[in-house]
Amino acid sequence: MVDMSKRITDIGPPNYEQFLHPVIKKNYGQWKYHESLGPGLLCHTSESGDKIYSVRCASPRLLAIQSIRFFADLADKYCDGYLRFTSRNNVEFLTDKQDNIAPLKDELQKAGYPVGGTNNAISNIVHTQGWVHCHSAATDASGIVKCVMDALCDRFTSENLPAKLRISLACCLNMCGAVHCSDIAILGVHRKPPKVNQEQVPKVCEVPTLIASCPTGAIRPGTEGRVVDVVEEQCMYCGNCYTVCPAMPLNDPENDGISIWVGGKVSNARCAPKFSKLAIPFIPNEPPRWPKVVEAVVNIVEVYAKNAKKFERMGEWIERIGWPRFFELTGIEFTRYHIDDFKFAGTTYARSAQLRY
Amino acid sequence: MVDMSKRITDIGPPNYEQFLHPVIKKNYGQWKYHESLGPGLLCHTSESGDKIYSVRCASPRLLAIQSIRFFADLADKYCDGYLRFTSRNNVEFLTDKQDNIAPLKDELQKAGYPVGGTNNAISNIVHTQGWVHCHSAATDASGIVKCVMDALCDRFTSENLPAKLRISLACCLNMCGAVHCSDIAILGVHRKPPKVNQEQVPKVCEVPTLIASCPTGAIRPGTEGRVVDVVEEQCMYCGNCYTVCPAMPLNDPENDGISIWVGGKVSNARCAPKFSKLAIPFIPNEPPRWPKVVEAVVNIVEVYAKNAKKFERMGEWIERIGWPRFFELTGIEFTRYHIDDFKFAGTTYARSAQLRY
Amino acid sequence: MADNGNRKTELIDQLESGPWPSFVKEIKKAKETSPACDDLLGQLELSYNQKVGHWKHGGIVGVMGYGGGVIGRYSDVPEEFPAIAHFHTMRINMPSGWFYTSKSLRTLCDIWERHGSGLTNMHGSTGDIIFLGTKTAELEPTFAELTAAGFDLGGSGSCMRTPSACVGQARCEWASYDTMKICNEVTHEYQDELHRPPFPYKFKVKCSGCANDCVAAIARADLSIIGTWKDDIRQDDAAVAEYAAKGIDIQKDVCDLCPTKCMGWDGSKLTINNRECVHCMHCINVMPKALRPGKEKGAVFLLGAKAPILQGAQLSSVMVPFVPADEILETAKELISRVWDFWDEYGNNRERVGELIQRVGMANFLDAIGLDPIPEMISAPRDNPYIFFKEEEEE
Amino acid sequence: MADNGNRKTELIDQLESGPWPSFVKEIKKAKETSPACDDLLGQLELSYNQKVGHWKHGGIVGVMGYGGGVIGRYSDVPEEFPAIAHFHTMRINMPSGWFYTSKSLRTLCDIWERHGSGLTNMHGSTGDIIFLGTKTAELEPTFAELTAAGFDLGGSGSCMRTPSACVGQARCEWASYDTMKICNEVTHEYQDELHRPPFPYKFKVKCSGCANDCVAAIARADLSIIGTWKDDIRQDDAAVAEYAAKGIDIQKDVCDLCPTKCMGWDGSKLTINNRECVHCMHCINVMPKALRPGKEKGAVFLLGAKAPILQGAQLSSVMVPFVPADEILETAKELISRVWDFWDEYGNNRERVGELIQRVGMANFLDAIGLDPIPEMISAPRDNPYIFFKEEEEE
Ligand code: SRM
Ligand code: SRM
Ligand code: SRM
Ligand code: SRM
Ligand code: SF4
Ligand code: SF4
Ligand code: SF4
Ligand code: SF4
Ligand code: SF4
Ligand code: SF4
Ligand code: SF4
Ligand code: SF4
Repeated sequence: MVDMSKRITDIGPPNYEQFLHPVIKKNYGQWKYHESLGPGLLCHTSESGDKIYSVRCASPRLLAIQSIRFFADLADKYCDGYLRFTSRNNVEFLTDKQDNIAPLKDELQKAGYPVGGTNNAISNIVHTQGWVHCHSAATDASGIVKCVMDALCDRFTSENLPAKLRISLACCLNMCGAVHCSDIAILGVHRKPPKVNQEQVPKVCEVPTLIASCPTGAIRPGTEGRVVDVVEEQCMYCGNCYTVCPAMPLNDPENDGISIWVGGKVSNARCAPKFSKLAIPFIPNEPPRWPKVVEAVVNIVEVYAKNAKKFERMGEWIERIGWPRFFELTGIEFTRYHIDDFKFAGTTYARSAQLRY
Repeated sequence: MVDMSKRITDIGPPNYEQFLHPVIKKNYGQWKYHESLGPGLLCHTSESGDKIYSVRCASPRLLAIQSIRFFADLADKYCDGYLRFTSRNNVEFLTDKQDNIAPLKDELQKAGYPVGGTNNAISNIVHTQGWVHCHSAATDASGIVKCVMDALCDRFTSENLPAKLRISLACCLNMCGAVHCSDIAILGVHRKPPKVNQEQVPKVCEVPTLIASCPTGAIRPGTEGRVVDVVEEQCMYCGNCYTVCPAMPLNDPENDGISIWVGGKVSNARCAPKFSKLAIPFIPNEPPRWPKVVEAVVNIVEVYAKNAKKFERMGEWIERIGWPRFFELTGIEFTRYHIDDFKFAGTTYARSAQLRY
Repeated sequence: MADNGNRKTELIDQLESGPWPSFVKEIKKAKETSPACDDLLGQLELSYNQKVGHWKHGGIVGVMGYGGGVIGRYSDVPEEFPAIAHFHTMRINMPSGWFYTSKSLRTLCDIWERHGSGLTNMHGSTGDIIFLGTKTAELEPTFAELTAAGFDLGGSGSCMRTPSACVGQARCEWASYDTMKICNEVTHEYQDELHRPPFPYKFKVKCSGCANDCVAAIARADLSIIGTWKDDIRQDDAAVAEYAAKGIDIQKDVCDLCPTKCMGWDGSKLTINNRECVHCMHCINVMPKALRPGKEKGAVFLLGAKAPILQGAQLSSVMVPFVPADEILETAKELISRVWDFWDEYGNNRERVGELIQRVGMANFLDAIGLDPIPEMISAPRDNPYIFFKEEEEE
Repeated sequence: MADNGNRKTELIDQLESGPWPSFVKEIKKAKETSPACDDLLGQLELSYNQKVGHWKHGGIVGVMGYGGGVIGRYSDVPEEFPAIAHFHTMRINMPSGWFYTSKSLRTLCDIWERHGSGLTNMHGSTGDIIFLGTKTAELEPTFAELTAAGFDLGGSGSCMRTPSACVGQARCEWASYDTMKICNEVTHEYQDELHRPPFPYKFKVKCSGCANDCVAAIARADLSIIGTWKDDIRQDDAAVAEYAAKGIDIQKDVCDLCPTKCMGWDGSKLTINNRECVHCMHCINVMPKALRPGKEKGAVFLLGAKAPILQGAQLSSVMVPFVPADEILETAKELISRVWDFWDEYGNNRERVGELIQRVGMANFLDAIGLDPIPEMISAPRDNPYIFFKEEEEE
C-alpha cells in the first residue's frame, strides 16, 4: 500500500530553469542572431557576444533508457550535462565550446544517430504509436518512419532542398501527430465499416452515445434483433464509433493501409498555414519495409526538390504550378477520391476559367 | 378567339444575322484589335482594315416605347439603322462612319442619355424590378439606381478609376441581378420573419412543400390550431417560404431595407472570380432619394478610387490591404453580422497569425 | 418639373431630376399611349409613401400551350388602380447578342403600343426583352403578333431559360468561339424545354467568348461556356514596343499582374512561358494590339452557377477544360442531355444543378453523367480523410 | 544482424538495417532490463505477420486521485505474450522547452528501469515524456518515485492537456515573449484541470514565440499563443549589405516573397513599409543578422485547432490580435476561464472548442465570452445574405 499521507500530487512539471545551460540562463531573452554551421549545427549569438552551439541528431523517438543514458553521457562529456529534445523529437546538445562540436558529432554518427535536420532539410518524422502501442492503428508507425527515413536519410544530413520539408505520420484518422498541416503526411486508413459485435455492444457501450458518435449518421438502432446497424454506404471508416465503443472494431488486414497527403504547412512565413491535401488515397500495408509507401514519398520529395523554387515549401510550389501539373509531374493517378465530398466540398471545386493546357 | 390553326409557336428568337451592320457581317470573327476613342466610344479594327465604331449611352433599362423609337431614329440617322444593347443594359450605336460619332453623342447627351461606361468607368447598374413590378421586393430597384447613378454619373462619363467598377442591385435575396459577384452590390433585405396567414396557407399552399422550403428548418407543423409555426430565432428572412407560398409575406416597411456588399468580380482576369462580401448589413429604406445608400456607395467608390492601384478591381484592392484596413479607410462599422455563420463559415475565420497592426 | 397631370406623385417626381436617365420620366412618356402607366405611377407613389410594394404574389397566366414566358402580376390595391389590376410581364427571347435594326425595334414597339403598357425592360437580367405590364386578355393577341413578326417568348418557371451570349465575334477580337451562333442554336434546339417547364427548377445557359466573361456566365448560368485557347498567345513585338513607348509599364502593368508570373520583360523583349499561362486575359486586355489569343480556339464548360436561394450562391465549376470550337454545339447538347437526365431523376424540387452536384458530391455526379474525374475540376484535392471507398477499389 | 535470442522475429529484424536509428534496436536494447520487451517484440512480429494490431481497446487505469495521465493498454493475445498482458503508458509532464540535464534524464531512466519496460517516447506528440508499457500494479509506485523526483503526470482524457512551448527565449532570437515561462505557469495554474478531467473533451495550449510556430500551435492547440510585435522591424543596413554580398538576392529572395510586397530594394537600400507588414517572419528568417522583430512585443491569441475527428481538422483562428508580452499570462487565464465556462455549459460530449465555435457561430461565441467582433478575426466577411438580425438592432 502506498502511504497516502506522504503522497505528492499536483506539483506539475519541474521548473525548466534548473535545466538550462549557464550560458543560456545568462543570455535568456538576449539572443541576437543565429548562424548555421552546417547540417545539424547551429550557433546562436547573444547581445552580450556569448555564443551557444547546438548539435542536433536524429532519434527514433522510441528510445530505450540505455540510449537516453548514452545521450546523457555525451552531454556530460561535451555539454556540461545540458541537452534538450526538439518539437520534432530530435536531440539537441547544447555547448558553449565550439571545439566540442566535431567530436560530439562524430560520436553521435558512429553510434548511429545522424546529425542534421536543420534548415532546408527533411527533419525527423513526427509520428505516433502504431502497432507498438495503440488499439486504433490502421498501420504501424515506427516501422514506416524507419523505412522512409532510411531512404531519405541524406535529406536529413544535407540542407539542399528548396525549403524545409516536414513529414508526419499518424496511424489512424485520430491523427495524433496532427499531420494535417505537413508537407507530406502519411496517414493510416481503414476501408471497411466496423464489424459490430452485437453481443458486446450493450455490455460495454452506451448505445445512444454510440449512435450519436457517428458523424455521418451511419449507425442506427438495430433491426431484426440486432442492437445497432451500420449503414455501410454511409460509413467512411473514421473510427469514431470504435473510439467510443470497443465492440465496433474496424481493423482489417487486407483493407487497412496508408494514404499520402501533401502541401500542408504550419508556419506563417510568406503564406498562411495550409492543410495537407490528398495525393494518394490508398497503398496497402506491406510490412516490414513498406516499399510502395517509401517509393511514393521519395518520388514526391524528388519531384519537389527538382522543380520547386528556393524558399518554396511543398504547398507553395504546388499552388504555383497547379494541382494538375503536380499529378502530371509525380505520375500520381487522379481519382474520384481526390474530389472532396465532406462539409466544405463546394469550396474546392475549380470555380474559374483559369486553366493551363 | 385566336385562330389556332394559324398559331405560330416554338420559332425561337429571330436569327441575329439579319440585325448585324454590314461591316460587322463582313468582318464577323475577323476583328483584330480595338482602341478607345474616349468614354463611351470604341473603335474595333478588322484584319481587313475595316473599322466599326461604337457609341455607348446609358439607359434606365425601364424604357418607354417612345424612347426606343427615339433610339431607332438615331440609329437610322447615324448608323444605317443598326444598334444593340449591352449585357449591362446600355445602348450601343454601331457605325462605320467616324464622323457620325460626334453628332450622335451630342444628340444622346442632349436627350439626357450620358455617353460613357467603357473602360475604367462605372457602367450601368444591373438591377431588377423592385416596387415597379415584383411582389417579393424588400426595396425599390429603379429608384435607388437612379439616385446612386445621379451621384456617380461623372464616373460613367469618365474613365479615371483604377479599373472597371461594376455595381448591381437586387431587391430581394432571390438576387435576380445575380449581384453576388459585383464590385459593389446593393441588396434588398427583410429583417422580420414571415407573418403567417394561417387561414390562407391551407388554401393556397401545399403545407409539406412549404415546410420543406425553409433552408433552416424554421417552419414547423403548427401547434394550438395553427397550420404552421415559424420558429422566429431560426429565420434569416430569405423569403423562400414566401416564394413557394403567398400566405407567408415578409414585407415590413420599417424593417425592410438595404445591405451593401463589396469586392466581387466575374472576370477571370488576373484573379479568379470572387463573391461580394458584406460591407454594410443594413440601411433603412429612405425613398424617394435613399440618401444613406447613396452616401455609402459613393464613399466606398471614392475610397477605392483614391487608394487602389492601377488595374486593381475593388476585391483585389481589398485583398491587398486586408479587410481590417478596408473598414478603417471607409469608416464602415464592423459588426457581428459580418462574421459568416452559414455553411462554409468555418472557412472565413482568420486562421493565421499574419496580422497588420 | 414633373408634368403629372391630376395625379399627385410628389415623391417619385423627385426621381426625374439629376443627370442619370429617369425611369419615372419613361413611365410618364408611356402615359401617352397607355392609361395603365398612370395607375402604375400612382401605385409606385403609394409604395414610396408606405415603403412597401403593392403587388400580389404571382398567379399563373400564359399563352396557350406554353408553360412559361409570362409572369402574372396583380395589384393588391386594384380598387385604387384598376388599370393595373392585371399587370403581367411578357418575356420575349431577344436575338443573340442583343442586336437590332431600327425596324425590328419599331415592330416591337408597335405591338406593345397596341397591347400593353408601352413600358419595357431592355433587357431583363436573364437577357429577355421584357414587355412590362398587360392584361390577361392581351397575352394571346400579343403573342400572335410577336410570332408573326418572328419573335417568340423566353423562359420562366422550371424550364430551360433564355440563353444569352456576349457580343463575341460580331464585334470583339477576343471571342474564341462564335458565342452568338452557339447561343442561337442552343436556344432553337431546346424550344420545347424552354416553353414547357419540364425540370425540378430553372436551367440557364450563357456563352462568353473569353475569360473576361462579359455575360457573367460563370456567376449565373447553370451551364457556362467560356471561350479560351490552347496554343500560344499571338505576340506582335513591334506593338508591344509601341505600348511601352506610350506609357504602359510592361513590367508592372503586365508581367507583375500575370497570375502565374509566366511573363518576362527585359526592357525590350516580352517573353511568355505559354505552358504556364492560365488564359486569364489580363495581358491581352492591357495590350490588345500586341497580344492576341492563340489560334487553337475553343471553350471551357462549367456547371452550376446560381443565386443564393437555397444553398448559397455558387459559381460554375469546370467540367470540361477544353472543347475545340467546332465541337462546342455537339458537346453542349451531349452534356446537357446527360445532366438533365440525372437532374430530372434525382434533383429535388427547386434544386438547381449546382446544388445537386454539391449534395450528391462531384465524384458521384461525374459517375452519373459519365465523365472521368480530372484535377482540372478542382482547386485542390480534399483535405479531410473522410473518404468513401468503393467496393471495387478494395482488394 | 539481429540478436533476438530464441524468439524468431524475422520481419521486424529487417527494421534494424539502414542509416536511420532503429526503434527495433531500441526495443532489443531494453530487453536487457525488461522481459516485457521480449514479448513486445513477439507481438509486434505477429502484427507484422498479420498486418493488424494486437492491442485491446483502452481500459481505465490510473493513479489515485487522478483521472488521467495513464493510458490503459492490454494485449489481445496475452496467453502468447503474458509479459505485456498489461502494457500501460504513463504520460509525464515534460519541462518547458524539453530541456534536461543528464542527471534529470538518468533519474527518469532509473525510475523506469525499476518499474516499467525501459522504453520511452521522447516525446509524445503532445509533448509529454512517455513511459511506454508497465503493469497496473506499477503505476502507483512509479508515480510516487516520479513526484518525489519532482515530476508529475501529464494529461489524458477530457482535460486540460500538457501545454507545450517552443524553445523560445532560451535559445531563439525571435521569441516575442517568454514561451517557456508562460507554458510553465499555465501548466501549474491548471493542475487540477490537468489531472481531473472536467470538460466535454480535451483542451490543448501551445506557445510559439513567433509566426514560424515551431510547436505547430496553430494546427493543434485549442488555445494557440503565437508571438509577434507591433512596431517596426529592426533593421541593420550594413548587415543587409553583407547578406547581399554573400549572395542573397534581396529582391527575389526577400522582397518578392513578402506576402504584402511591402518591401523595396533599390540595390543598396532596403525599405520596409511596416504599416503593411503582416509579421510573417519571412524576411527575418532569410536575414537574421540584418532584420529583427520590433521591440513592442506580444502575442496573438487564437482558438480552436484540432485534428479531424469529428467535424474535420481546424486551424486556430484569431481571437485577440495583440496582447502585450507582460499581459499574456493574465489574458490567457481570463480567456481560458471565459471559454471554459461557455464550453462546459454548451459544449456537446466530445466537442472541441473549435467545433463549438463553428456550431454556434463565431458571433454568438464572441457574445458568450464577452469579446467584441473585429475584422481581424476573419479572413473575409460573409458572402451569403443569410443574416440573423437581432431584435435590438431593428428599428
Ligand atoms: C528546435 C525547434 C524548436 C523547438 O522548440 O524544438 C526549432 C528551431 C528553429 N526553428 Fe523552427 N524549430 C522547430 C520546429 C519547427 C516547426 C514545427 C514542426 O516542424 O513540427 C515549424 C513549422 C513547420 C511548418 O511550417 O510546417 C518550424 C518552422 C520554422 C521556420 C519557418 C519555415 C518556413 O519557411 O515555413 C523557420 C524559419 C526558417 O527556417 O527560415 C524556423 C526557424 C527556426 C530557427 C532557425 C529559429 C532560431 O532562430 O533559432 C531554429 C533552428 C531551425 C532549424 O532547424 O533550422 N522554424 N520549426 C524545432 C526543431 C524541430 C526539429 O527537430 O526539426
Ligand atoms: C459590350 C459588353 C459585352 C456585351 O455583349 O454586351 C462588353 C464589351 C467589352 N468588354 Fe466586357 N463587356 C461587357 C460586360 C462585361 C462584364 C459583365 C458585367 O459587367 O456584368 C464583365 C465582367 C465584369 C466583372 O468582372 O465583374 C466584363 C469584363 C471585361 C473585362 C475584364 C475586366 C477586369 O479586369 O476584370 C474586360 C477587359 C478590360 O476591360 O480590360 C472587358 C473588355 C471588353 C471589351 C474591351 C472587349 C472588346 O475587345 O471588344 C469590350 C468593351 C469594353 C468596355 O466597355 O470598355 N470586359 N465585361 C458588355 C458591356 C456592358 C456595359 O454596358 O457596360
Ligand atoms: C425579370 C427578372 C428581373 C429583372 O428585373 O430583370 C426576374 C424576376 C423575377 N425572378 Fe429572377 N428574374 C430575372 C433574372 C434572374 C437572374 C439573373 C439571370 O438569369 O442571369 C437570377 C440569378 C441567376 C440564377 O438563376 O441563379 C434570378 C434568380 C431568381 C431566383 C433565385 C434562383 C436561385 O436558384 O437562387 C428566384 C426565385 C425563384 O425562382 O423562385 C427568382 C424569381 C423571380 C420572380 C419570378 C419572383 C418570384 O419569386 O417568383 C421575379 C418576377 C418579377 C416580376 O414581377 O417580373 N429569380 N432571376 C429577370 C428575368 C428577366 C429575363 O427573363 O430576362
Ligand atoms: C501518445 C500519443 C501519440 C504519440 O505517439 O505521441 C497519442 C495517443 C493516443 N491518442 Fe492522441 N495521442 C497523442 C497526441 C495527440 C495529438 C497531438 C497533440 O496533442 O499535439 C492529437 C492531435 C491534436 C488534437 O488534439 O486535435 C491527438 C488527437 C487524438 C484524437 C482526436 C482528437 C480530435 O479532436 O480530433 C483522439 C481520439 C480521442 O480523443 O478519442 C486521440 C486518442 C488517442 C488515444 C488515447 C487512442 C484512443 O482512441 O483512445 C491514443 C493512445 C495511444 C496509446 O496507446 O498510447 N488522439 N493526439 C500522443 C500523446 C502523447 C503525449 O501526451 O505527449
Ligand atoms: S493516430 Fe490513431 S492509431 Fe495512432 S496513436 Fe493516435 S489514436 Fe492510436
Ligand atoms: S467508422 Fe465512422 S462513419 Fe463508420 S460507422 Fe463508425 S463512426 Fe460512423
Ligand atoms: S430580386 Fe427579388 S424582388 Fe427583385 S425582381 Fe427578383 S424576385 Fe423580385
Ligand atoms: S424566410 Fe426563409 S428562413 Fe424564414 S421561415 Fe421563410 S424560408 Fe425559413
Ligand atoms: S467575353 Fe471576351 S469575347 Fe466576349 S465580349 Fe467580352 S471580351 Fe469579348
Ligand atoms: S493571359 Fe493571363 S496568365 Fe496568360 S500570360 Fe497573360 S496575364 Fe499571364
Ligand atoms: S517559434 Fe519562433 S521564437 Fe519559437 S523557436 Fe521557432 S522561430 Fe524561435
Ligand atoms: S515579416 Fe513578412 S510581411 Fe513583414 S516585411 Fe517581412 S516578409 Fe513582409
